[in-house]
Amino acid sequence: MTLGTTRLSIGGRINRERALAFRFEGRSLSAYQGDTLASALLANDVHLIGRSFKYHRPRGFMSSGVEEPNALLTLGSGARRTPNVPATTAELYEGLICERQNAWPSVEFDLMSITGRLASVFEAGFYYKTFMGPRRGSWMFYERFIRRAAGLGSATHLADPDRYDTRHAFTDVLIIGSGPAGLAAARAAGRSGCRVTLLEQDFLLGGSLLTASTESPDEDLRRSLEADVASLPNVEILRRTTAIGVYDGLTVVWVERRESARPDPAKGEAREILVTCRARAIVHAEGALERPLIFGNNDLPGILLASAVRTYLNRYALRLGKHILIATNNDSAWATGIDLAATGARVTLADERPTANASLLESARRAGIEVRMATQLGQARGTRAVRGAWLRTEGAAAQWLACDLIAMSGGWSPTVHLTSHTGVRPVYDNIIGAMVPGPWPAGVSGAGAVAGAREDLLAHGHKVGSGAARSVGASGDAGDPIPGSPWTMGWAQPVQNRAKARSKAFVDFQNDVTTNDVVLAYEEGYESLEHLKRYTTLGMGTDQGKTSNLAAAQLMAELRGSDLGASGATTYRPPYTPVSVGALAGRSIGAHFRPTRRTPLHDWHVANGATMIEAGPWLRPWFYAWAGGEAATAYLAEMKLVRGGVGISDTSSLGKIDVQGPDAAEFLDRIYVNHFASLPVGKARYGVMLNDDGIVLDDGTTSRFSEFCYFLTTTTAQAGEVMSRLEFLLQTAWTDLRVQVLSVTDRWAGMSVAGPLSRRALTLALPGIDLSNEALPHMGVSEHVSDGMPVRVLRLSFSGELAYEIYVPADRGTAMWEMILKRASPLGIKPYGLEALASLRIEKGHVAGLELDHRNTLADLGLAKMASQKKAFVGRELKERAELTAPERWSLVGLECLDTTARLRGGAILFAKEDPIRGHGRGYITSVMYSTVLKKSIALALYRGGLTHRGEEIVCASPLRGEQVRARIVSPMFIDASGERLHG
Amino acid sequence: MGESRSALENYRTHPGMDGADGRRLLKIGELAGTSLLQVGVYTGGAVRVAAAVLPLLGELPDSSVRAAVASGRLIMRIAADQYWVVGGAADLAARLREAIPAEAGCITSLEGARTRLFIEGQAARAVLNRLIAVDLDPAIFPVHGFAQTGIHHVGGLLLKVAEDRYEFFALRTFALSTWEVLLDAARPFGYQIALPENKT
Amino acid sequence: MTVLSHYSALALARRALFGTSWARAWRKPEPRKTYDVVIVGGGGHGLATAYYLASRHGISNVAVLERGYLGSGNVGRNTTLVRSNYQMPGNTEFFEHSLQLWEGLSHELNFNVMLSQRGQLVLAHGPVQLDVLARKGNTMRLNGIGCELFDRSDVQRFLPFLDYSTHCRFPIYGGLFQPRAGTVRHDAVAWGYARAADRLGVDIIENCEVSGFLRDGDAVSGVETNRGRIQAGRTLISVAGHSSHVARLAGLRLPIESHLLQAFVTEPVKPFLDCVVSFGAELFYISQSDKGGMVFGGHIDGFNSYTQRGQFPKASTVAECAVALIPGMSRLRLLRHWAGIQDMTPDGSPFMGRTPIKNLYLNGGWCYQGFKATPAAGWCMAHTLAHGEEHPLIRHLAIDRFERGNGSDEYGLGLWTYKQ
Amino acid sequence: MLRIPCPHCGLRDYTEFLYAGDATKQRPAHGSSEWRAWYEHVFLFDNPKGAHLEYWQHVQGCRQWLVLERDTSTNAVGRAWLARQGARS
Ligand SMILES: Cc1cc2nc3c(=O)[nH]c(=O)nc-3n(C[C@H](O)[C@H](O)[C@H](O)COP(=O)(O)OP(=O)(O)OC[C@H]3O[C@@H](n4cnc5c(N)ncnc54)[C@H](O)[C@@H]3O)c2cc1C
Ligand SMILES: NC(=O)c1ccc[n+]([C@@H]2O[C@H](COP(=O)([O-])OP(=O)(O)OC[C@H]3O[C@@H](n4cnc5c(N)ncnc54)[C@H](O)[C@@H]3O)[C@@H](O)[C@H]2O)c1
Ligand SMILES: Cc1cc2nc3c(=O)[nH]c(=O)nc-3n(C[C@H](O)[C@H](O)[C@H](O)COP(=O)(O)O)c2cc1C
Ligand SMILES: [Zn+2]
Repeated sequence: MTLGTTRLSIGGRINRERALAFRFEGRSLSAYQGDTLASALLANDVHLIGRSFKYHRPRGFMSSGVEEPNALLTLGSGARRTPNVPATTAELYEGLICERQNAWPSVEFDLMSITGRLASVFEAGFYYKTFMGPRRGSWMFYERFIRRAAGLGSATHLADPDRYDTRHAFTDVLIIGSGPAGLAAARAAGRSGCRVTLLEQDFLLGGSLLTASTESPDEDLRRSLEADVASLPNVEILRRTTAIGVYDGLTVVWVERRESARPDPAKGEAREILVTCRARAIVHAEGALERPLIFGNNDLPGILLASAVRTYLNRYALRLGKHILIATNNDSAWATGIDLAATGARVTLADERPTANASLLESARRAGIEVRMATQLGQARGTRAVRGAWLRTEGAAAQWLACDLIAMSGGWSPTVHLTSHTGVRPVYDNIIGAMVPGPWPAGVSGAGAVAGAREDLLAHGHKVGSGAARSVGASGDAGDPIPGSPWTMGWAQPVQNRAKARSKAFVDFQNDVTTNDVVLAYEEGYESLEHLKRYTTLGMGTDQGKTSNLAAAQLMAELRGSDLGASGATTYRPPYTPVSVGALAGRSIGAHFRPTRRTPLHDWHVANGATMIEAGPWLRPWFYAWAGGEAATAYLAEMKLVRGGVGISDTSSLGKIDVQGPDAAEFLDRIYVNHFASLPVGKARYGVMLNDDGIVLDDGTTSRFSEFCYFLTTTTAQAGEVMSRLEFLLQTAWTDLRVQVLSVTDRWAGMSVAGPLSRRALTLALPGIDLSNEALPHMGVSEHVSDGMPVRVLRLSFSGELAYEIYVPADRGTAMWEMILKRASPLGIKPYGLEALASLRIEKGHVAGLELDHRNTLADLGLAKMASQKKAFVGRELKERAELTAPERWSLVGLECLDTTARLRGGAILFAKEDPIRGHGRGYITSVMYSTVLKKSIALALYRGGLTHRGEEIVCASPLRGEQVRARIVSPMFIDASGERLHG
Repeated sequence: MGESRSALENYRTHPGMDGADGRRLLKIGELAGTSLLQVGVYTGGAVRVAAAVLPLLGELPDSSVRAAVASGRLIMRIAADQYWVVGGAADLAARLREAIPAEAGCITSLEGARTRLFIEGQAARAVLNRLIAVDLDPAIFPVHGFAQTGIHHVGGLLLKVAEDRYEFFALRTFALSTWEVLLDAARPFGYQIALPENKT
Repeated sequence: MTVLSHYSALALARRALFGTSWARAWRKPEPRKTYDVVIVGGGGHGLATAYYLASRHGISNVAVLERGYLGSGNVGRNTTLVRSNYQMPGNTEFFEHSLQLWEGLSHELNFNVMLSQRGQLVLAHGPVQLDVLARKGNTMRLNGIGCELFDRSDVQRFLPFLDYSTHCRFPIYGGLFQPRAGTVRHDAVAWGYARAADRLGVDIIENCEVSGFLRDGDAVSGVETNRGRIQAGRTLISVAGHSSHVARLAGLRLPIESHLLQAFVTEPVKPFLDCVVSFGAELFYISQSDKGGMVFGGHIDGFNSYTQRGQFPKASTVAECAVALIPGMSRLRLLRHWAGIQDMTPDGSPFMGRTPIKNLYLNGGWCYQGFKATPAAGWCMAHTLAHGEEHPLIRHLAIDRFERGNGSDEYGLGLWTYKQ
Repeated sequence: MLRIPCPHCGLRDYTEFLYAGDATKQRPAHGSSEWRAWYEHVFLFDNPKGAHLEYWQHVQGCRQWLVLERDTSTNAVGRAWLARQGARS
């Protein structure tokens, strides 16, 4: 018998006026608006939808919703290729492209199904027991084959052309799920007058009401509920929106899908929007999921969940078979049978229970259904589709029943996924035979099937919805519940022991875990549910075990002879259904991956030939085109300019902090190792601060502009941390100090004018300012108003040359920069970039960058003398720990390359001449450059014992480059040790 | 000489951008030339500072979520001991500096340190909530409400100046980055870029 | 009926043909009254310690006490990366020793832990970062550990699907590749060590939570548990994220804070990423499991917590990194994310060895790196427990190192990296 | 999402804040040369499973340092106050 689907000419919730064309593996097919991809394919008689993960068994649709384990397709093509999408959740749209996956050469004829024949070898966990030989690394050989078989669909390697967005939301009462319970809750909460948000993953509202016929009273109920809720302006209804996770702080994250509306990325429209919502109360109304029955070959195409069969019939007007077996252990599947029989199908209903209630029996009889009570489905048969089944009625011989469709129901499991996300473990309710949510945390409640409710669901939803509204202070009248609801859950008893089936009986369909695998895991001792899961991969597929977890737990409990209450459930984790990585990333991708920080001079640099480089969040000019085409050579020209004439560079990225107040001097004295109280107005001083543990935290200069007003600079990299640290000390420990700190990094543009001609250059540029040695000696600072803008001039030098730092308000930065360049152009002034800046300081022996790497003490950096002996400062005590004061620490030295044709390399490891070249050596090179002054490659390095080895010849090993270079240890101050240039 | 330049100078000249269906639901732009002062109060100096600024600024606000508005000036209490004064006469800084006793508090000009953006239109709130995790429901965030919060990983200050009009004070060095994400978020709604508005 | 207890292809075939049963992987014994060594914590480290105590030091009167199911801690929730690209003296040797033990582990345990040496590439996004990697690579080479420094074009040839576009925020400059690095099937490590230790007589006791310590004068003489008192000659605390909590039961305060680290896995797709890649712009690393899922992780959540579940914003952060690094990741779908409780220390390195309390030993503070350390940590702790004195490879990890100023800050992040 | 009630700005996502550990540890007085006290202050943590008082700074907001009550075994958040008011309030 083959499957035969009939699209009925009337009924359903499809729009027959609006046909949609789509492509399935190159074939053009057509279906209707209102179809999912699953119903569209079924309407086109596509039943064989994929191959199973491990055994490559033919699979059809099992469900009509998110729990679908089998019907995973690859949607889209090229850069839009999206693997593993359940056809049951994909709303059909015009032009949709899809194909089946995970079979070779095709789903119809899959060679990999050989694994099914060898199934007894490929039992759960087999790979832990083999593939170990013959040699140690042999797994690497086998892994290639295993990996080839892994995965489901295949991913695209191209950048995603679609856009994603994120949004923050706030609401009073958030209701998840629009079934009868959720709608009733939304209606009640909405009427109470608070902000209400209702989420529904489906594109229609109604949840399980949608399984009923459009001709039934349930449809009237659905419509009136929907209309009531839609009429409330304070209720926001979101369709195609899945709550993917519940997090601490009553936060719910959901994703809004817009793909079916064909969003245009060129217009900034997002394919999906990820929303983080902070609610004041959460009402869970996610309903329940139907469980399959466990019997031999229960995975054959043509065996579906009973509710899915009914949904296909009543929502999509699809009758999936003519000779139908309903196999159930509870009441709910009877409705499926009754509705099918009404279409003229031949229906046999096998119920495991000895009896059913009289009214059910009566309606079945009236519908012409053959009912067999106390009857179990033993085993189904068929090759690519179900052909029939063996039924076992208590006390009778097994009977063969031919059929082309089996609708099964193993009972219902409340959808406890989201309710578990915040760590509330579900508990077993043995009256309804399923897990229900654990105790509700404050602010959270549940309505309807998800809560395991046994009462009338509309009344329940109403009560919970109005309760949630009251809990957030809403006082409006929720009104009366909608009366006369026909809806109560048909909960079922736990399934019977079905272990040790002869043909494969699947528990987890996607990951091909059978009852035998569960038994195997038990026998091997993997009997905790968490071990069972990890050993067999049960519940780890894209469906996260929505149809399998409970059945597996029941089986294991039976094997262990324990009750389900004791073994609990495995941990449910977000997301509820898989969510695009793109949606999670939102707009923080590509150039917007992280914010970009630009100095006030940024545009000038770009317009004037700078090559920019990332420095943390900053973009800084690396080198300028006037000096050459690449950093490695351009910096030499730029340095030469500074050493011989005058250059200007952008230093705006330095951290800048105003420290003000009567106790500012005392504060600085505490945070810096050296003295600041004695710093006179009009002077700057270099300072170093330590962390509490005595390790160097940062360095920089601080200038005193008036009695109570200091201007502190930090390194670019540490600016944020230093600022937080200062605030921490002032706000927690030293609250009595009258000090204000304020980051003024964004307030000032900074530029350094450096070189022997710098004074002349600035005299031309700032004619009103006295820059003479007397007025502004080395380390002198002054404030002015020049050309209508406040200007701070600091005579400081990082490069070792006569130099000035000029600060002007950020918005005037470019003006000042251009003015200096213009007015000083007769002196040949040009800009220089970060590479030259960093190299100039190496030549001068200033530590920075990789020397300040959070591992070094003052002494390591040759700064021990700076530490005051007379006052306390942060880090003073712990810097004295024994190992931090040991003599053989790695400390700062200079290196000169002895081989004129060779280069020193960053990251080279240092050895004494007599050392064997292996191990960790005696240190390493932190920073390198070519000195145009010394005409050789030089470096700063950390070396064991530091400058006590001055003059020694050492070896710098870079095995990565196959190089060993000789160098001599020298003072790190390569040029102008006496500081003449500075004072000039 | 010494001309002031905006961080967005070369970027806000784009022509107005159309939204999905040619809609332009939003107006986005920059308010240039804002004067911005920060008043800091030292431990124990609150009473003296409040008294000193009273004639110039009026009473300092208690609220740290709502700006005080008077004579074209906005005063926001941005921390327990810090206030922002937005707008005001050119000599305000000097007069405040003179008025506030040096042992009690201090004044720092942040002119140029923040880029003041605005976004106006019915969709403004929706656009902002794509970037900002603050509840902008009018019942909760009224006109002259303000919030210091993060936008695309960076802190800034959001101020509501009228129904459907908000301003955002972005750190100047991040301003272009903020501007870009703001436009990016606004695109599906359609926006047009306003010519620079001067405001003191 | 005989049961099969040795694993091999032949045994699998025998079972397939004759339906022979497999032996239990480990027994479920009742705790005895007294043991030579009690190990608190049935994670990778505790189990490896027990195994090496029994197999290398002849001490098999050992109990491993696990409060939940075996492997319920971080050994079962980590991103499975193993590597030995370390540069600090002591670290290089220790982690290389560990990698060598990994290389023989499946054979040693007769349990395939699926060490997949597909290599790890650490990316650099600027010249300075490349120098930092060069230092590390040079050190590795000088210690006999193979690695290669890649420039941008090497990286592009190797992994063509990373972002090389002009609008990329942090362009790739190069990277350091360790070919012997890779991944291991995490759960199998716990099971494999447990089974092998069990065979040698070690008692592995699940659902047994240590709630206090027995004292004999100033020494620890055993533990208090929900399954009764257990006497022990020597006691090892090996409880990862719960280190502070358990140590405090013995009256010890530690330089450890418990933080959440999350991990993420996408739906399975056909293999395309054949090595482990670490982003250089931010802490982020990704690999593809044998099942096909993309497994990735990033930074800790940033505040201490024992909840073992993460906050959502980290999911966005790592997704941003994933797409920034591999633009095609955008269309893959996240399947699950979870968290472990990670024992963070001020310098990012662990504590191993004796404690100030007699007969009480500690192995904890592993931060991001304890999985790769599992075999060597077990090896060295077994030695330490057997001899009452630290194994030479872990001397630099002593508990009192901060008193002496001897931090071991491999990454140069400074005091308490979470404060960054 | 942890939500922190900043006494200054109101309830905000924890991502706007920076965490900085146990707030009950007494920092030795500035200038104290009690070496041991410094060592313990900097390096030893109670790291309790349960009630915790901890420092957070509202870095993207008002930049105030706060003390927050939180339970580390549930993440349940209690009150918060300005750190300058002391660790217990
Ligand atoms: C998300 C994540 C990703 C990681 N990624 C990597 C990686 O890629 N590479 C890497 O090298 N490392 C990684 N790590 C770190 C690594 O997982 C851990 O450092 C390592 O597993 C810790 O050692 P363990 O296996 O013994 O710990 P665990 O497995 O945590 O073992 C400790 C055990 O102690 C038990 N226990 C606790 N308290 C008690 C008690 N009172 N009584 C009895 N038992 C108790 C716990 O239940 C637990 O089972 C990661 C960690 C996490 C969380
Ligand atoms: N055929 C039957 O007899 C049968 C079977 C089962 C249930 N029911 C009835 O169904 C009713 C259950 O009503 P209910 O309202 O509790 O549940 P429901 O199943 O009707 O509705 C739950 C809704 O929540 C949605 N949902 C679930 N998870 C979601 C998420 N993460 N994000 C967004 N949306 C999500 C679902 O799509 C669904 O629409 C009961 O009255 C019961 O009798 C009837
Ligand atoms: C390397 C690795 C790969 C994983 N792959 C999957 C997977 O494919 N499917 C899945 O459901 N879970 C996967 N998990 C997650 C586990 O299901 C589980 O979340 C994790 O072990 C933590 O346990 P818990 O969630 O029970 O606390 C994986 C975990 C790890 C460590
Ligand atoms: Zn705040």
